[in-house]
Amino acid sequence: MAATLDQLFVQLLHGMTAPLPEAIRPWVALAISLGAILAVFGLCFGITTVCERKAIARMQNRLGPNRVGPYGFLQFAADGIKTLTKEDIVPRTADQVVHFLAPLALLVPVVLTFLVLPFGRNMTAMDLEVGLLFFFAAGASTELAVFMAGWSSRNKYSLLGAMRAIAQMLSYELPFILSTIGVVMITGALSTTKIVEAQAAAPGEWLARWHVFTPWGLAAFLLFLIAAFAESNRSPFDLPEGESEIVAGYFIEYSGFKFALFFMAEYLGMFSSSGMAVTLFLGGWTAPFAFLDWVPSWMWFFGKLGVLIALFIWVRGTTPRLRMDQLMDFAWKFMLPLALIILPTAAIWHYAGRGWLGWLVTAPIVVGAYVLLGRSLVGRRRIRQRSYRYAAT
Amino acid sequence: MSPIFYFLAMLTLGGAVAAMSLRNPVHCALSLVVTFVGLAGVYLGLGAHFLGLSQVLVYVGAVAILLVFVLLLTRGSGKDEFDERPDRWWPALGVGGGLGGVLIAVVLAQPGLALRTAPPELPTVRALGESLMTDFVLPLQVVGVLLTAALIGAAVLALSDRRRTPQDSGPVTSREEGETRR
Amino acid sequence: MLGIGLIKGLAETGRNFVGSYLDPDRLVTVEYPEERLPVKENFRQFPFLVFDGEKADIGLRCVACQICEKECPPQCIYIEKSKDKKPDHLGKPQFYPAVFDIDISVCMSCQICVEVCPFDAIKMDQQFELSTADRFRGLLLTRDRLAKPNSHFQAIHPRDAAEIDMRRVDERAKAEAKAKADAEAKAKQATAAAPGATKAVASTPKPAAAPANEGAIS
Amino acid sequence: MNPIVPHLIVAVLLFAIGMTGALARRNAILTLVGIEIMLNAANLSFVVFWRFGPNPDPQTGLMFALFSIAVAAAEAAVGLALIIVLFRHRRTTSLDAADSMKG
Repeated sequence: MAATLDQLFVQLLHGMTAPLPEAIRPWVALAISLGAILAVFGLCFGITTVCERKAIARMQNRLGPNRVGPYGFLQFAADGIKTLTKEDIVPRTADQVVHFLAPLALLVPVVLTFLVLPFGRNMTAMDLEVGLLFFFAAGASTELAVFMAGWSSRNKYSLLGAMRAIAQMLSYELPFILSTIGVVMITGALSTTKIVEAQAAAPGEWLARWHVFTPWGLAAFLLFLIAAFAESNRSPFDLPEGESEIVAGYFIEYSGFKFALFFMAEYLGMFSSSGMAVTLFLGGWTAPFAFLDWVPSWMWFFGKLGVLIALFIWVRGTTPRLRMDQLMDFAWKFMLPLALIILPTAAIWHYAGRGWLGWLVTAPIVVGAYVLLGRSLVGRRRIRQRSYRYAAT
Repeated sequence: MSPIFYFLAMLTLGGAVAAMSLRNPVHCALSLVVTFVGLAGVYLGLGAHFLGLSQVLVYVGAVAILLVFVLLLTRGSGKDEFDERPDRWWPALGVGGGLGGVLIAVVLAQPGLALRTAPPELPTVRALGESLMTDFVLPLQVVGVLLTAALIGAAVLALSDRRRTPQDSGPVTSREEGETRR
Repeated sequence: MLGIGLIKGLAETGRNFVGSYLDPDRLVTVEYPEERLPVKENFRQFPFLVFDGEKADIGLRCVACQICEKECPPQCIYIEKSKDKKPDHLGKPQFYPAVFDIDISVCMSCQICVEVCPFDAIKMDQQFELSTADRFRGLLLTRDRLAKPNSHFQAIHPRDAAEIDMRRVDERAKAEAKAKADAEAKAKQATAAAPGATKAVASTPKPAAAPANEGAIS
Repeated sequence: MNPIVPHLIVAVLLFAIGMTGALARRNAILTLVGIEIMLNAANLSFVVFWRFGPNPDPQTGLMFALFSIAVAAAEAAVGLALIIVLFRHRRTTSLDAADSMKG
């Protein structure tokens, strides 16, 4: 029973593609998976927007949306209908073709990143040997779409927003990728499926071998998560759309459905980054304890994904926006060195083993690097009385 | 040959032609991205998965972004002035076309090219990494040094006028500051 | 150390999140159409015309002096004087506005009309749900829509209303006393001139608007 | 037809297009774009010869292309930094303006 439930969707896909000729079967399977991913995560996107608004409202002791549907949970449908029926305004001086292509160029790579995520046992849409590289390659091409959107609008605010967004995404791309290299080193594979399988509990063990349970894995997980915040332009790294300075960033000049596409791409990017964090560090679809193996694997994946998204929302409700120089300092002076230190630490862990020796050697390195880098980032700056040059005192 | 290859080839060549002939430099850079993506597709079709995805990661994710950044920093998004000098196109087309023609003639005239049609055993990423660390360890180190040198060199070049800006010693008037900013 | 502040902040928002479910008093949201906060006394929206008594066309305090029309900065008031005169609460015959329009799509709620009105005839209302489907006639308030009884004014601005009512009662009492005194003086004169005609003359200036003032005191 | 031939023809055409552009365009950035296209054409021929060529070593062509990508990235970084410096001196990126030896 548990096994059928576990493989429910895999069996469904097999049943749908079985009558087709051999040659086109993988393509059709891919297309169906893509459709399923779009449907599931499209719905997730809608529900997440409502949940986010309600959760942030509660954090600020407000009520949040509660009018449309039961407890306001149909708010996303109302919003969707609104954006769909809104007028699509393109500035007259805008570069029409690029302006039209930018939202598509943003959405397509983001959707492609979902293809390599293992949603459950045997549930990877495209099980590439270089899955992780595919994820990063697709993620890297979104920056160009951001540039296209900002540049083609012929609006200085959108251009500034795009420049900021690209600078931020490039800077955080390095720790984003480097923090995963440790996992690749330990697992010895770039395939997401193999990475997940390597984190399952070995026979006889009660605790799974998730990478987050190791000192270097914990640090790399946090780095990956912070970089994912920045990559998906979420608070506290939402400078590209800093309302107080540059109105709405690179998508000021977009309205109606194109704006909705940008919005959707942002959330889908958040989902795929969270999904990759789950895959790399939180054991993907594996159960944390061996005795919980009977729960279907895809439930584990989506449960962990939900926890991470809740964390995203929680952080958004908590943190203020960073300043541009703080953002860059944090990326280049803290995250990048820490990610570089984590790499040899993972190698040491590999040779010292999973026992107490590994902990004894690697934990002090990670903690020490964290403390020292944190000190050097914030400690030297003395906080003084601020002097105003132009304002009347 | 599959139709996918022909499609990707058209994409690649079309992008390249557009990148070299459009007026607006930003359009050129974006067309160049089309070329890069098309080439990555060709690599994937040839079975070089790692290379194809590296191509996207490096060229689309880094080089193209660098290009458009420099275009914007140098205010190059206006019209290119090449239409004022149309005389340069004829020699260039002559050289390029001649070279292309000669090379295509060479390719078509080589009967010995049809040596191996059976695909080689595709190396896994693990094998690739192992040979990087054994047979190719010296080139790898050299590339590492080269990249470091290029990084530092580019940073030094781009920062070269930093020392000319006066360090703020004492209060400056708004006019002075405005001028140094410019 | 780096990160402590973030954890503190997360704890604070987490506490708020959980607390908002456990303790409804934390929630500050007023769900407007169902719930309403009481309006503050000095809240003002757009002007209205005060009338005394029951009937608007009789008890309107406005005497169509047109000061407000002249003073109105955005010039949203339009007044046409009446041809005839009606006695006011003091018994003096006064004009009354045949037409009194305020275009509240132009009005900027500056309250200058209220400040300049010597008759306490125009006051600021607190009605704020003014949205209408007809943006021309729906936002042009005519005399009939502007006129509201003094009881309404007493309800929304109790302090001002009480003060004004007191003053008006005083004025009326003075006017009556003066009228009486005049009458008596006249009567004396009359008695001095022609004794015997006193009683008949004294009752003539008695104001016809006397019943209209009952509303002001109630 | 042998699959190697259309692949090589694509590489050749790409090289010719890149060369034409690099010679004709006056904007330094676009000249660099032309050079990138030429490098990519060379890369494509490496990969094609790796895939279909007679070389028994299974990885050399692939490795060469990989290193070539790394070198191209370095070249782009330095080249664009040079263009920025040129722009600072001349206020233009046209190569015609960079014709005197005095900075």
